[in-house]
Amino acid sequence: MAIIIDENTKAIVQGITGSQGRFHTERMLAYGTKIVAGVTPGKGGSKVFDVPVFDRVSEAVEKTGANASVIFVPAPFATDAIFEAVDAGVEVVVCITEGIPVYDELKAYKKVKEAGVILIGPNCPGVISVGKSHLGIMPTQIFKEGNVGIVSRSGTLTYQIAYNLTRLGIGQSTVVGIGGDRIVGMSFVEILEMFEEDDETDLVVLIGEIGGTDEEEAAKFIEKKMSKPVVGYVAGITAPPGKRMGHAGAIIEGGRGTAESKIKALEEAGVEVGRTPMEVAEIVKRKLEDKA
Amino acid sequence: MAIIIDENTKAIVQGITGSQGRFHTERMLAYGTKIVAGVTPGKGGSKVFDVPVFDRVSEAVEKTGANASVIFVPAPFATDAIFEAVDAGVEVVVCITEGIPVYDELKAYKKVKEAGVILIGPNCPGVISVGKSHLGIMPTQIFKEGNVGIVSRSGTLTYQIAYNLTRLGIGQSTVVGIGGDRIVGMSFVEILEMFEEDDETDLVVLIGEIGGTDEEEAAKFIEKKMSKPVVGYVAGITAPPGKRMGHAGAIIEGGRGTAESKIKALEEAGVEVGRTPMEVAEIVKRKLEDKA
Amino acid sequence: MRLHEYQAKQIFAKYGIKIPRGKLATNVEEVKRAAEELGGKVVLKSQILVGGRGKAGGIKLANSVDEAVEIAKGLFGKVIKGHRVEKIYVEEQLDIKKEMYVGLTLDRAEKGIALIVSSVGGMDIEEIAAEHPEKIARVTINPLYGLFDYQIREVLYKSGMPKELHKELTAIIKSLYKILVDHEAELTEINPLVLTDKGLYAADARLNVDDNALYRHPELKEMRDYTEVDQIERIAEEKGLNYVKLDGNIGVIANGAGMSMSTMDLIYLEGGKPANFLDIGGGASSEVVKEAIKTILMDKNVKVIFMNIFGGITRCDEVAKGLVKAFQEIEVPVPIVLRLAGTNEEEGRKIIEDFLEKEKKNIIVVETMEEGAKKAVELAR
Amino acid sequence: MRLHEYQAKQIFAKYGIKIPRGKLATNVEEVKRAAEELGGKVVLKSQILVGGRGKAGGIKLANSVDEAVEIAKGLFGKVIKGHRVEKIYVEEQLDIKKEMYVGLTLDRAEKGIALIVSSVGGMDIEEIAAEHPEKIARVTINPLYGLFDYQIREVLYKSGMPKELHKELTAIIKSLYKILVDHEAELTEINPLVLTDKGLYAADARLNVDDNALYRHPELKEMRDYTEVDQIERIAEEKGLNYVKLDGNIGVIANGAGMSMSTMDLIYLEGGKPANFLDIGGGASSEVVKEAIKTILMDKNVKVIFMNIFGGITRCDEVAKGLVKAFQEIEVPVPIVLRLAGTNEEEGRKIIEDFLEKEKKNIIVVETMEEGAKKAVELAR
Repeated sequence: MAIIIDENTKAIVQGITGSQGRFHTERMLAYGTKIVAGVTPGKGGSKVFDVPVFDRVSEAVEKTGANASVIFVPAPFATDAIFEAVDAGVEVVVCITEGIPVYDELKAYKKVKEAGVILIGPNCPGVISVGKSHLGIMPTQIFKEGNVGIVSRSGTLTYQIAYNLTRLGIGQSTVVGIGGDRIVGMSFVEILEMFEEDDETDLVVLIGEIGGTDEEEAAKFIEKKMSKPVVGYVAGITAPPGKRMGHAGAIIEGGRGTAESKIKALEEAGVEVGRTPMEVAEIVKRKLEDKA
Repeated sequence: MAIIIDENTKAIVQGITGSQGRFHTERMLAYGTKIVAGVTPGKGGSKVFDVPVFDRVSEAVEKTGANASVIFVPAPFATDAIFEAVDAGVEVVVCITEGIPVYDELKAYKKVKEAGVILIGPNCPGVISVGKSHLGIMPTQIFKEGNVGIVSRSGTLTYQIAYNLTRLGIGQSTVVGIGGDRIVGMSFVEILEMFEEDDETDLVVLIGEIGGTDEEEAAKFIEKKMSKPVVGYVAGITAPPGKRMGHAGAIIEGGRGTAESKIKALEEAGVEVGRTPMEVAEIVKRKLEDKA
Repeated sequence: MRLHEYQAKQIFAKYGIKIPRGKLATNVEEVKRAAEELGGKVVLKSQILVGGRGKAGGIKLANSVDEAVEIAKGLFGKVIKGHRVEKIYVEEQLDIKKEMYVGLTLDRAEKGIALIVSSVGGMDIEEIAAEHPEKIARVTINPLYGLFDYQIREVLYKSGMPKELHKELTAIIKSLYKILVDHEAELTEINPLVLTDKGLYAADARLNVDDNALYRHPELKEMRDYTEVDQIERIAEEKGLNYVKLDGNIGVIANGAGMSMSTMDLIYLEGGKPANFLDIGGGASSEVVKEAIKTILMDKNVKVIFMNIFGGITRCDEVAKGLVKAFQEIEVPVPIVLRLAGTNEEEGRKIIEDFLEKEKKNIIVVETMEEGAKKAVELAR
Repeated sequence: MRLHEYQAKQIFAKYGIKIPRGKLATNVEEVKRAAEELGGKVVLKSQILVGGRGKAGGIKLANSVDEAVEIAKGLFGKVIKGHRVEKIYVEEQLDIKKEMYVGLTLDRAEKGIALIVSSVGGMDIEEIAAEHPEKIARVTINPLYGLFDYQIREVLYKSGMPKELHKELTAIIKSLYKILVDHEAELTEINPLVLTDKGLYAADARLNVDDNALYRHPELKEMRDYTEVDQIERIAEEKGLNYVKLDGNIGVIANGAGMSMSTMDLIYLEGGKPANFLDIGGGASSEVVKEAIKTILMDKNVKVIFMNIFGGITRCDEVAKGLVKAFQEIEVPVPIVLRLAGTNEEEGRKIIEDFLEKEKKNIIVVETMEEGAKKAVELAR
């Protein structure tokens, strides 16, 4: 199984002829991801690493039967790309692009929810179902197949924790970077729901950060609906209030959404929260051993 | 049962203090409709025929448990009224107002579909579940309780046909005027689906007119999904092409949507179509007798 | 409400769409001056609000100022498809390399705005759709989200538009969409959109705006032009009546558009021909009813009037009062077939009976609309 | 990006919201002239981009021109909450009858725009929410549909706004919404909105726009003011670095915001204090890495730098090259704790090893980020 993508995912790359698109297409192909088409308006008919390029997503979907898309186009064109993918009928859209205006993201959010499409991102590292498929920009070599699901708002921090797990011999089922912007396509709760249903996942690591109330919502959900253990990490204890920390998500808005409030909410919901990335991996190890 | 509204419908009247609102509130109350509140911004605290008036729909709904609303406010404020009713949580909105700009109607359409609210109208005579409840401006005395459902785009023509039925001793379950504008909340198909499910309805009369393709869609639905007999009428055989006939709906757009095309589509779907309103009633009578 | 070509073109130009140089003329002298300014080789385009004016002889080419003057003399005052030519738009002739079509219209079935593009234009868009479906493409825009570039690409690629025109076409389509939204238009189109050495030009321009939204667009309301419309229709509109003149001889008055159309249909089924469509609307006063009768009588073809009222909000007694008032105020030279049913039916009939007892007028009261139509057709023979 | 009060007020005024008469001053002489023009009784408001400037002494009342001058002398150059006062906005004093609050902000949880209204204003909105929940009301606007009148009525009635102010408040809220939409603002608010004899005035004005949308708003981009921001931050931004200066003595360089925050947290857990937040982003070049080191070294409090890199798109060899370049170009007077993991980790370590073999520099390579944080805190003592 795995969640969101698996070995049957047939993906297109929007913006495949750009330097980022080209670079990551090669890596995704090398990982075994089924990249069946690329799209760049005006470049239809050409090829990138033997992948046929089309002018329009609808044409690419018609001709290849693609059911997912990963987007590398620049911010001013990324919303257009999301809408195009949704209207072309793909089921999963992964938007890597950062710097998209927030009201564009809000529009895209409404659109994907209306259409019932899974949008990962924007401003995210993508998603990997280890050993099956990778749509994004993750360093795939750090992952190992296994039974731990990871969902995170942060990119590098995810890699760090996955790496720690792998070094302890613990593999991952699916790793999802939902994106660091204030409006992203999927919430923690939605991804947790999927992991709860997934046969290949036995434990979930949730990596949060300051800003918003998504971790607090996740805590409520975990307490009420999750049967699988969840291990948490929240970055930003030392982030100065009111300062902008690069991620649009990383703002503390008037007391709400502090790292402390998130850690407290998660712990009260029965989630063990690691103080360091290494501690997270150690907790996971202990929990899995307890279970076995 | 009946469809859309019944004896349990608790309605508010938006624009109750206007002359139209007041006039029809009295008539609806006289018919036995449960009008539990009225709304006119700025007039909260007053009463109309013992019905309490509130400033806001949300307040009216909270205080009275209303689940439906009928709107009599002028066109420039009607879209606001529809949105307010939907956000206040009512399940049925009947909008009598005519002359609403078409793009406002389109917005309202998207809103009610998103919220799962039944919108009857705009520019409609309303809906009556005979002997139970009436939300609208229909001449209630012409109806008689019975087992024929009526759905129509036209007001007076509906009264005419119901009147003909009543005079032949045939009663009606629910009569729905979906409205004559180009964008209305409910299509023929949606109402036919309800009648098909309704225990109290044995036969449906569909009253169409030129313009649009709603009758053609209904024909397809009837052929595939309806088990109950449908009798049709379509006005506008003599309407000159391209001329505007008062109703926004009554335009022939380039050959599509002519009365002939609609009659043909309905007949091919097995619908007997009356040539005159009287003939419609006679066909209904024969069909009901055949059935018995 | 449909705008004249010259009005729509002014708006299009404001939004950056290129239009040919042109001048509006209301008399031959102005045509002459315009033709001189534009260099002699011009197109004379009758400004009438009806489709197919080209085929009907409303658009003519002139290759010199003298020729333009000759043509103008013939066009002014000419009635084309029932519309009198009172204004001529004089335009430079373009060197046309290719004709295309671009249009946006409210799509009631899809609940959105249809963007339609064809790489062949200049004739009837429906014919192209039927004969060359591969040249035409459409996409539905959700106005809540607005128009996106990918939707434009979709229609440009699908309709086979030459790639070198994509950029300019994209700009035109964006402008056209903005025109539609800003003016709450039901329809806006360019047919033909022509390719010249200097790029793409809107050789024609159409803009139909939503009457119901005119209160938000006073500048458009002012553009309404009654000069070429049938005079009776104009007067009817001033009185707030919904009147459309037709060719027959049986005047029709009914309440509700559906009822009015049904009444006309019945007349037709009985072998007669309606002289008009007239909907007095819901809840009409006796004053409105009186004015409706007066309006219909302005049409000298009318031999009989069939008044078919089913009272809902409209009260039969008010209708009866209006009828009596009309008889009191003007001479009614034709018989009136009257059918009253519904709200206050008894009271209405009583008013008519009382009136007919006092004065001998030609009012025939019938029971059903079917009977009324039959009677009216008989009387019109 | 947050605009200054005086900039926001200019925009508010354009949208028909009444603002007090005022003048911007950049020196004492200009304050004097402004106070004279405004009649002596004025408010002096420090134009600094930080909350709570009133309580911190950044806003002062003056009852005469002389007093204004005295206050201005004290304010100019003063550092309030880390922000240097370089501009003072001089405003007429208003005769305040009542203070209220109106605000609009992006609501990430509700996926819309929150309209928040309070019939009590002038102090911290969160305090009012806690102490007088009945005075404050909010509603979520779906930007696809826009703001409706019923939503305004909802918050006006619920917050207990006096009925006689509803009409004027409605107009203000509509303007404020239009300001938000037109400028793609994340937040716009009036606190306090004050009632005077002449109606409602925006006594303060706040407008935070979305940095990511600035490319569509060149006029806003021009309003950016760096004068009062920390100089190192300004230089960092010019270099395209995401740098925030903090109070500690351990410089932090990491890739990714989450990773950067986590690195700071680790330092804190080990008992140290981070000197900054610095995210070099994804896929940084050696040039960027070099500039990051240079930037941190401008902060003279820094006693050690902890570079914590987990290579994804960022390549460890590029990071290593950047570090070497920095040592070659400038003097690095503090030890650098380096942790490299992920993409091209081996190559990166090799570059550092080779460099350290040739030159004796104070670079301590560690295996994990936890170890690195410990080491950095030790070295900072």
